[in-house]
Amino acid sequence: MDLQNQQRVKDAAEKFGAENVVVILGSSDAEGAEIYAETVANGDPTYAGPLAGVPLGLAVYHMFEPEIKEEVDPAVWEEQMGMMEMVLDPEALSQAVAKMREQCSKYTL
Amino acid sequence: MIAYGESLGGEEDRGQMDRGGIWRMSFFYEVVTNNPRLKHIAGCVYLEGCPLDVLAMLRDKVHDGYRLISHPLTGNIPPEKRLYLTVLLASFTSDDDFVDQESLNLIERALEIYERADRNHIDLDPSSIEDMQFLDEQLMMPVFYQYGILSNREVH
Amino acid sequence: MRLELHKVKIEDVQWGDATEVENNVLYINREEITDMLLEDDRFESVEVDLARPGERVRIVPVKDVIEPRCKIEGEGDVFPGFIGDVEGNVGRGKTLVLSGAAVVTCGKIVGFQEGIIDMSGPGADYTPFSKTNNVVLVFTPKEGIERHDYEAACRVAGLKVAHFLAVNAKGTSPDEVSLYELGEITKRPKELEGLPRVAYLYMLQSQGLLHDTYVYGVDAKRILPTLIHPNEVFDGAIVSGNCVSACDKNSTYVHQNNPVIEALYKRHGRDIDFVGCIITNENVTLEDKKRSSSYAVKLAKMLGVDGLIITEEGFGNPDTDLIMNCRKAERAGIKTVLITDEYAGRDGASQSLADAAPEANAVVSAGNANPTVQLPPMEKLIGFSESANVIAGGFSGSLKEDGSIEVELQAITGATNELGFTCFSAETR
Amino acid sequence: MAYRVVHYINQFFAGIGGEERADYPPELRDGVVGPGQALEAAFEKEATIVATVICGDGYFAEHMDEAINKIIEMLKEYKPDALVAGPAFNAGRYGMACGAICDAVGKRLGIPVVTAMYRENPAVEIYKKGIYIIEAADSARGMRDAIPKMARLVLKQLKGEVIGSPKEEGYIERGVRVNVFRDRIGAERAVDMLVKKLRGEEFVSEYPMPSFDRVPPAPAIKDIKKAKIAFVTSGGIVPKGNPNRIEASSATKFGEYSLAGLQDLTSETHETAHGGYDPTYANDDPDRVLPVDVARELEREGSFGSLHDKYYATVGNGTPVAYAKSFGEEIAKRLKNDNVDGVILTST
Amino acid sequence: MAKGKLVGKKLILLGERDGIPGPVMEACLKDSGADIVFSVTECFV
Repeated sequence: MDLQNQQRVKDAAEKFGAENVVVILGSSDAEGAEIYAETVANGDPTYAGPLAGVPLGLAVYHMFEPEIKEEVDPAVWEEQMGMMEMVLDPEALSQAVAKMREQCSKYTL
Repeated sequence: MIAYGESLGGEEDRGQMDRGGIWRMSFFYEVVTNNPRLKHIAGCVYLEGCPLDVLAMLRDKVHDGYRLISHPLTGNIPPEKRLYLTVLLASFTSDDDFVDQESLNLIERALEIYERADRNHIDLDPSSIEDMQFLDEQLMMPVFYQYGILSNREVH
Repeated sequence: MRLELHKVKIEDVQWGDATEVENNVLYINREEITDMLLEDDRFESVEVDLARPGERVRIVPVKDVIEPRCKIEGEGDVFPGFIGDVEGNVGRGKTLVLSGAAVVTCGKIVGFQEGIIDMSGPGADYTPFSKTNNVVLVFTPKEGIERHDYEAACRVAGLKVAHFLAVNAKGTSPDEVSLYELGEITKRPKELEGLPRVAYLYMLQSQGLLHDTYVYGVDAKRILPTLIHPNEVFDGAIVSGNCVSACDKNSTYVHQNNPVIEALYKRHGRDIDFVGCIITNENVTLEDKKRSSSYAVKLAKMLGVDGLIITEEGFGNPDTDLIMNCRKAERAGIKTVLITDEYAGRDGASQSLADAAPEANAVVSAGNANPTVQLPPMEKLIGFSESANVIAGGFSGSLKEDGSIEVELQAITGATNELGFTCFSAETR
Repeated sequence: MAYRVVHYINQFFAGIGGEERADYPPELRDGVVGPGQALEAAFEKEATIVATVICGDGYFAEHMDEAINKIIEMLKEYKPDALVAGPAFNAGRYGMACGAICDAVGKRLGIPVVTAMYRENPAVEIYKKGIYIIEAADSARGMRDAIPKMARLVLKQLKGEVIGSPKEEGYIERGVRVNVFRDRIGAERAVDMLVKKLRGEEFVSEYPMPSFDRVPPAPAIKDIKKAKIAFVTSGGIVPKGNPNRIEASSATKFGEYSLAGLQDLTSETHETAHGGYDPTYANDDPDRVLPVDVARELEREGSFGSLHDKYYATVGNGTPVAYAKSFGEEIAKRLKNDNVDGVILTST
Repeated sequence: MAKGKLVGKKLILLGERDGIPGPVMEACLKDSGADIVFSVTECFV
């Protein structure tokens, strides 16, 4: 994850309290999603950014996960997300993030 | 140089370059050595130097159309133990500028082996030097007989 | 052809009043041996010594190692052309073997070509002859004797003693009898049908002085490739006359116990139909190499074989023979496996062979001969220690003041044996 | 007592910045920085990172000798027992820096060194023989896999333990032959291998032959006086501005450019796109890499028939063999279509 | 049906150009009752 964005996530967690922050990912590939989820939950696995060695434990979801989808107006979802649901692989992406969340997140919805 | 007349030979291994099953051409043999014991051989190119110098000369000759008759690594003598090297070549005078690929490969590999060898520890004890000259000579003797470079009478 | 090897296990070697075997101990009457050898007027003197496994003994410079054997039934005698007559063939009947004993010959022929055997310590791990009970013969030639004659005298003396020791054990009941039988090529029994036919292409070092091998007494450089029955090899039909770099010369002992033949026999009738051996040579000239490799592969084709094991002896020059044999066989549709050792430099980073071909895609490595090993001082030295400085694989300054030596594995007899006699090997890391 | 390890990383992993800070000169900090945290954890107290050396990749590439000398001087004060560099993944210059510093430290200080890279990092070919390079993924995502292997390999070296095979330890095969005792004798292994080969089963040769890419020499040109000769270069000479955007390293394409009417290449008309050598002299006079001036002269003298009016250029710097091969095939096809008789290949 | 799980939460939206961009997520979640702290669209070349 971009170094500046890591800093912003870190700042937000400090400011609002980690238990209140939820990170939602829009990644296109499962591997990338997993790394992002790990970064915000367990610390930057590449050890290059401000989150290196900082396990924030944030709740993290992929946009496709049911917990998020059900919070969105179905009409809006269809309009905004319909196409993406077809091109991307919602199943794999959701699984990748859920797996990492179960392993590392201290908070969930 | 010992001139020979016509020869008829079959090129058995046509690995890389096919020049037909039979070639016919005139040629002569040449011995290249840095071994003083073999200086006396008629037609011998003797040079002062190490085996690498001999190999370098061989390479030049192969590029000039010579072909190896004997292998450039005679004997099971590690390069770091070897001061003398003797090789028999044949020159083929033919119309096309033919470079014998197999000879060239063998020389290049031999050069590689000699170039990487640690030759700092060569034993320069006079008796060892004598042994090395002797062994180099002895390994080539059967070849010289076989190709008529020497006859048995001349040696013993 | 059917051969029984009657093996008497030798567990120790001792001086004795008579040369004989009793309770698995080989007794040696020193004078008897010395007197026998001094009949050869090419020797100024001969010393006989004993070296047992685990002793703090170093033997240097080693020329050849021979296993004591003699015929007890069948035509001729072992080492035909040297000991046995060449009338008839060996390889049939019964042969007595003093298993676990060896005759080691020691002499300074051309200084830098002979090897080292340590009976204990790190060097002992590399040589198969630290595990045998050795009768060591140390020869000093008469002044002015020609070196070819000296080499021949040493070679024959070793064979004589090996034969003599076995003859004196005749009548001892064997601890083990091994049977080797291989029928005629044209009359294969039913159970072999459908198995792939395999032969052994057996390359013999034949470049010249100190690089010779004898077959029925004939210098192998003068042969065209020919057939030999595997059982003949067990009876000493192939004798080493060479002292090429010690690690990868095939001592007579290794010929007598050829492990490739053993391994092929083991799989015969099960996974393969082993039809026999083709011997070929490793000469100096390219023309000889081309002729021999073509001829050997032609013989394999005539035998109709599907597969060949090819073994090399030595390095550098014979790498060319090895690759030619492999390439021609593969191109003739015969699948090959090669056994060779490597000269990849002390750091293992250089090219291992002096020749190569993509067809050589199945190679068994007998190890890299270049890495060095530290051999600590020994209590007793048999032979001539100053040889450590000049033998192949040793270098000036090898021999330290305290008697320890630093040498390349090359200097150790049998260390990288290319018949696949040991477990030693190399891998890419 | 724990072994003292120094860790080498670039400006990016030190959190200093990306390409814009690549000129960052060598700096030594006490203790752990960036990926060193993971490394320290993987040492499990058997070793500790006493210092971290940070150097910009650009700085290292441009001042290699100076950077190495400076870093070695810095290291000496810390009396390290070992050096770990990277992982560099597929970063070309970072890989070169890790390889070079490991190589130099290993040789000059005589201490164990370990780095990690992606197998196709150009530095692998250059440094793998001399040092252990753990095989890593192509991006920083592979950090988690690479770090424990690096830690284990450096500890093994420190303790003088036997280093296993590339497969066991995870390092990239160095191409070095190492002696081993196998569990069966050679002859039995040979017969086994033959039986497998005869059955068409898989077998593993114990000595892989060096790879062969022999090209049979083309027959000589019959009449050079009539021959059409073309230029092909991997030295990166392109028309000024590099219209095809050929990459400075690991090129993914080649360019076809006109020589029609050109008598001489100059710094106004051409330049090099190659990032692997000092471009000063090539940019000053591109004929030094692609000798159009001399070729025209010979053409006028009638030494050969004519110079083909197109030339082909790519960058050979770190270009994967597979790409180079496909470029070659395509270029050869086009040359054949244009009835070219001979080609002069120039490199850097 | 919205369960209101996000009500009162502080959202960080990490979009991706080749996946779901930040603004798309914003459009979906603006009425979820959560507060969007920031939203980005990363892009990999």
